[in-house]
Amino acid sequence: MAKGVCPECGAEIEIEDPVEKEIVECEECGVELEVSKVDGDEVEFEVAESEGEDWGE
Amino acid sequence: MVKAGIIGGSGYTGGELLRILLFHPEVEVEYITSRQNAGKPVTFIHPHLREVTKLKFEEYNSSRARDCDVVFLCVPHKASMDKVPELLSSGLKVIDLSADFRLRKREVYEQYYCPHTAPEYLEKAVYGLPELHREEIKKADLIACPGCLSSSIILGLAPFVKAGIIDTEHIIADSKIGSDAAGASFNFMTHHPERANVVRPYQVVGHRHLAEIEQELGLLSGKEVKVGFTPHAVDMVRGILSTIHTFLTRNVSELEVRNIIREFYKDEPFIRILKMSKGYYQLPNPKYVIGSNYCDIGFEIDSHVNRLLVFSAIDNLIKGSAGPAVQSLNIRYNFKETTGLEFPGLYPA
Amino acid sequence: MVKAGIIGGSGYTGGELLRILLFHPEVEVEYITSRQNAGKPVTFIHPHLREVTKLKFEEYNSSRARDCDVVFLCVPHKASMDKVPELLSSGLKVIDLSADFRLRKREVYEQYYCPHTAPEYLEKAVYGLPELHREEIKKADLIACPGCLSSSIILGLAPFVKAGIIDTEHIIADSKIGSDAAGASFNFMTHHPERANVVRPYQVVGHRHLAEIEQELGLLSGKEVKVGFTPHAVDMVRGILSTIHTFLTRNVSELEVRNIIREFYKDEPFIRILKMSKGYYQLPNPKYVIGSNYCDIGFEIDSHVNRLLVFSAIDNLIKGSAGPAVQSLNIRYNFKETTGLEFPGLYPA
Repeated sequence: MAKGVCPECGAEIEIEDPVEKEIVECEECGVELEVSKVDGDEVEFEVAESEGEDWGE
Repeated sequence: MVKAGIIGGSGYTGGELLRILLFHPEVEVEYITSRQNAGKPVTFIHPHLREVTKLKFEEYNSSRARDCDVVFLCVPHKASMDKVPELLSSGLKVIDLSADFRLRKREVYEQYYCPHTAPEYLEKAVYGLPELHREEIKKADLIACPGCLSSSIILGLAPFVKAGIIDTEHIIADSKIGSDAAGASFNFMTHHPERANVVRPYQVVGHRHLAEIEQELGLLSGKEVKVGFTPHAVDMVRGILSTIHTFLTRNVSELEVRNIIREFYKDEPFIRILKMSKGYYQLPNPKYVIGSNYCDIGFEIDSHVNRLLVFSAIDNLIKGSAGPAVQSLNIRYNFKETTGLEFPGLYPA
Repeated sequence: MVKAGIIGGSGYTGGELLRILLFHPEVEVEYITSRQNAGKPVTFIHPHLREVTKLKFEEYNSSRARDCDVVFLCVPHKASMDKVPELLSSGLKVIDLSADFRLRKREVYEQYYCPHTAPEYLEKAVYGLPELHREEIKKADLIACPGCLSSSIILGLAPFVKAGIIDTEHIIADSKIGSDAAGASFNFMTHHPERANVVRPYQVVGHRHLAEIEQELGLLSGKEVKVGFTPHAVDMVRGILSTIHTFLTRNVSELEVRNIIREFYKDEPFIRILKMSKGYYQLPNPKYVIGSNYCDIGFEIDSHVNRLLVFSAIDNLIKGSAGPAVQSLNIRYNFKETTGLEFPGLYPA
């Protein structure tokens, strides 16, 4: 299980056998992240999209 | 097994406490009182507990109370202060859900409530909000659990008052609260045609809970904290959402605000941060905590007016009432603090 | 008789406008459009009007619209700006209930909405809030009626911004709003199990109505006024209560505050002051204005934090939408301003 930190909200994110460019959603703040670097069980993320807020209405 | 007594068990709070304690592995409900319903089965008043318990209501008398190890007082303020001295002197632990021992200063109590007949116990009592007073609760024999509106506002504001990033002269707490908070006694305003479909401001200034809110926030910040607090009755049975409007004393980032909450509530089992950038459930809403002991806290930074918005949602009968009482019992008796309080709530409801 | 057209008549606002105009002694509803329901009787969409009208929905086309003297635009923003130039150039009077012509400055509009394709009309349009712009409405051919939340907040704050007794850097508007304000189109969040029993903050900063609120209050005060505005969806079909928290710049008495409102709204037919010291109905609550064109305004002074609380309650479909549109027609055609809007509301409902 690899680990990284969400750049948006600082939450710790665990991810199984991560692949670069893979899209992951941060459970704490909901932002979509892209795996930018995989180094053993260390992962780095970048914010994947900047789509406006969806208030569901 | 800890033998528990519930004094005043026919109200909504007494009912919640009974439900929770009946499923608490370390506690046995030895005694539950109700003046009007003495002799009747508890299910006469609490229908959801049929076939769950055969307990009957009894009259209150202090000698019968001595069969217990701990008693919960779910009686109105003033009725509590009449009983506490005798209960404590007979070696019982008392967890009081009334307002009678929440305030440290007698004159503040008497300003909001009535003359206090047992002021000597005010200093001994510990304010039963575990997130702020866990260490003191471990050794306390008299625990005074917070008011429901106070819990939601104190829990929302505490991290920011402590971090010192908000102007403590311009704090607004605008709360929205469900109908069960008025308790089980009814009047014309709780009559359904009057109570449904409303947004009704009530006690818009000087609400009693203000005293304990300012007491606890003052202790945290080390200086006087004043809050402009206004509750509104809305069309909901259970639940409180407090929207707390504050003004920032310096620029902060979202990450910093989130870390301030995380840091303050590190390892707290019943505090959840809810602030999502998308999806249906982005900010706290009482609907997401109904039936649970969680307090959901969210925030938003409004740079337009340099405002920090804090949202705090609880179920007023649980995290606003019976929850901290059971947490306090668990802490006092060194049980795992979440024992009996794991239920995650009902959604939707 | 004035021939009126309702463009976009299948929504809740269009339906309210239709209901009111059908009983207006000086107006005849000549034309009502709906893209999806063209050819169908209006009662197919507005069930309460069965046996009240035989009107049918038609497709929109600008030549048919010329059979009218005045048209009400009840279409979403952007759809309005596409129609207004042609309608005005054919000599029609236009009362627009969308946001397209409420804002005087193009860049402000485009910051909150989308590119504006008819900016030359922004200067010509009059903001359709009669209590503030009656004289201009008398001669206007393009009237842009306010948003519902804006109406409730502007009407509540106007007297105090004008009187200059509040700090215009620390104004908080905390609004509670019913479900019909989202209009007739549905989504998962308006699905009853999700929408009932909630207190749900949404668009908590930067809500679109802020632009017109600050425009109108700025005009009144002669300087920039900034508002921290946060709406909440609550369990109610119709209605808005805005609780506006302000801080006083000097000491004022209750009488002085009451006189400030009386003075500002002297002779206004649809503004009522509600602040009683006892009784069941002491402060504004949307329930007391459902179905009426009234705006109830109340207040409370909180000396504890030097706060002036202002409460403003309206029915968002009437005083927040169709009401000012019909008032504007009455003013423009010199009819008695209350014509067609006398209904005092339903209580309880």
